[in-house]
Amino acid sequence: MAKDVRLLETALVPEAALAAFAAAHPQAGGIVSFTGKVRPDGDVEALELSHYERLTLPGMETLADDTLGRWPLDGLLIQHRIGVMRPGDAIVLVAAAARHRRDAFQAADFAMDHLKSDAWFWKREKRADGWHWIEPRAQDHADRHRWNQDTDLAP
Amino acid sequence: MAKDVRLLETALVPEAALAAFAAAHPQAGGIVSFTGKVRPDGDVEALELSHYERLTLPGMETLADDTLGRWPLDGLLIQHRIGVMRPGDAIVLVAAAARHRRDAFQAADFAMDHLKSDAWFWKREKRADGWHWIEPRAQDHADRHRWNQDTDLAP
Amino acid sequence: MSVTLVFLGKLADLAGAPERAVEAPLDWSSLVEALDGPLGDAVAGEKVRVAVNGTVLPEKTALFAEDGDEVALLPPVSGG
Amino acid sequence: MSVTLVFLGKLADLAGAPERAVEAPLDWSSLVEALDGPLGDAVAGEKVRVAVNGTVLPEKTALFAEDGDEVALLPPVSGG
Repeated sequence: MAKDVRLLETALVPEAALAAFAAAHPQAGGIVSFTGKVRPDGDVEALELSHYERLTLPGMETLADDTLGRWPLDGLLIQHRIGVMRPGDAIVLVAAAARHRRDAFQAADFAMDHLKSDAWFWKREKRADGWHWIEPRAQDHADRHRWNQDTDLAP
Repeated sequence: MAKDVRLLETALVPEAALAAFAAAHPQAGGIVSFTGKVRPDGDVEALELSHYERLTLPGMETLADDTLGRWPLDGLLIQHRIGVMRPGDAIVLVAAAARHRRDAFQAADFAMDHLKSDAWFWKREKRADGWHWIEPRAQDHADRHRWNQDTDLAP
Repeated sequence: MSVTLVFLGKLADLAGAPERAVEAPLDWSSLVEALDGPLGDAVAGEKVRVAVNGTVLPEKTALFAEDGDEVALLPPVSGG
Repeated sequence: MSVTLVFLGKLADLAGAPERAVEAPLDWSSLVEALDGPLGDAVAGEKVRVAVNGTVLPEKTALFAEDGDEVALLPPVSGG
């Protein structure tokens, strides 16, 4: 099973997930991973990610298929939290296992750029004065546009 | 302590090292890691990496400093095995923690390219007919030359 | 005889609930009519997209939904 | 009164040992003289570099080592 894509409503534990992923792909020479966490700086007390059942996980599956189609990988892991998280909690984990290092780096980088700008998540932060919806970041769109444009999974 | 560089004579356990690294850098928004293993394919029974005390670890420290000088990182981890390894054993782990995803990806990629082509290690493989020294791979040099050239740490 | 509207992101705040039932059939003009005030303005805004039963419409003004359909109103995504 | 030669990688195989003591002082011509056969050819080859006490020489023919110095003979690295 080359693709392992999940939406998690409870804690994402990157080290445990990576250990299981590595064990599932003993033939891979290299594994690149990215873990994204809620930053503990600033005055953010909590972060909530909402999703839409009919689009979010299917869109992540399509992104995984697209990534697997672009680089020769032994395996690809995408885990994404939804719900309420606290500073320090992991939000997202992407891992790519490949025979060749460069393929694993590029695949993980590509998947992250698209998850950040292209996946069906809506984010709000709780600060001292209440909840605030987060708008898309221009940098995330710029990151995605480094890749060519036949892979828009969401507007 | 932003830099953690080690030569290991016994087993490198990537998940444990990554968990410790993440715990040491709670403020980082993102962590990129690369784990390289002895591939279990082909007829390789064992791999031996030798090093030179007076150059290898100092060279890795210099590489870490150089990487930290190029990208704004919260932390950088480089662990490299020496000695005899079996198929499936981890050889190298690089992890970069940063506020911004792109910095962490580039730093880990850069450090790996230089470790593969530029660090003071000599490698031999044991196959059915005995031990064979491994020559440098042209691809590794090409990978390193993607970065600019003021960072040659070894010929 | 109803269509379920699903409000995502900040549209759920504006709507006061994550879902609302409206009368079927539903087209773009009857949707805009059903959603007044800031919610209607937001949905009509160019950045909001519309999906029917999990398929995003290339052009939301072509909306047509019947009894039992689910119409999702999707503001710009804000990333993971 | 000796210099320690350290052979790395396949040079250790050719030398039959990881280290060897040679008489001090040592310059490039006396090193080449001390290492005959395939080992000498390999060390003289353009890809082998030389370090004295942990400092790689820009030009190995400029070698000069005295009593107590460590001279490392470094074939091309093969990566991690």
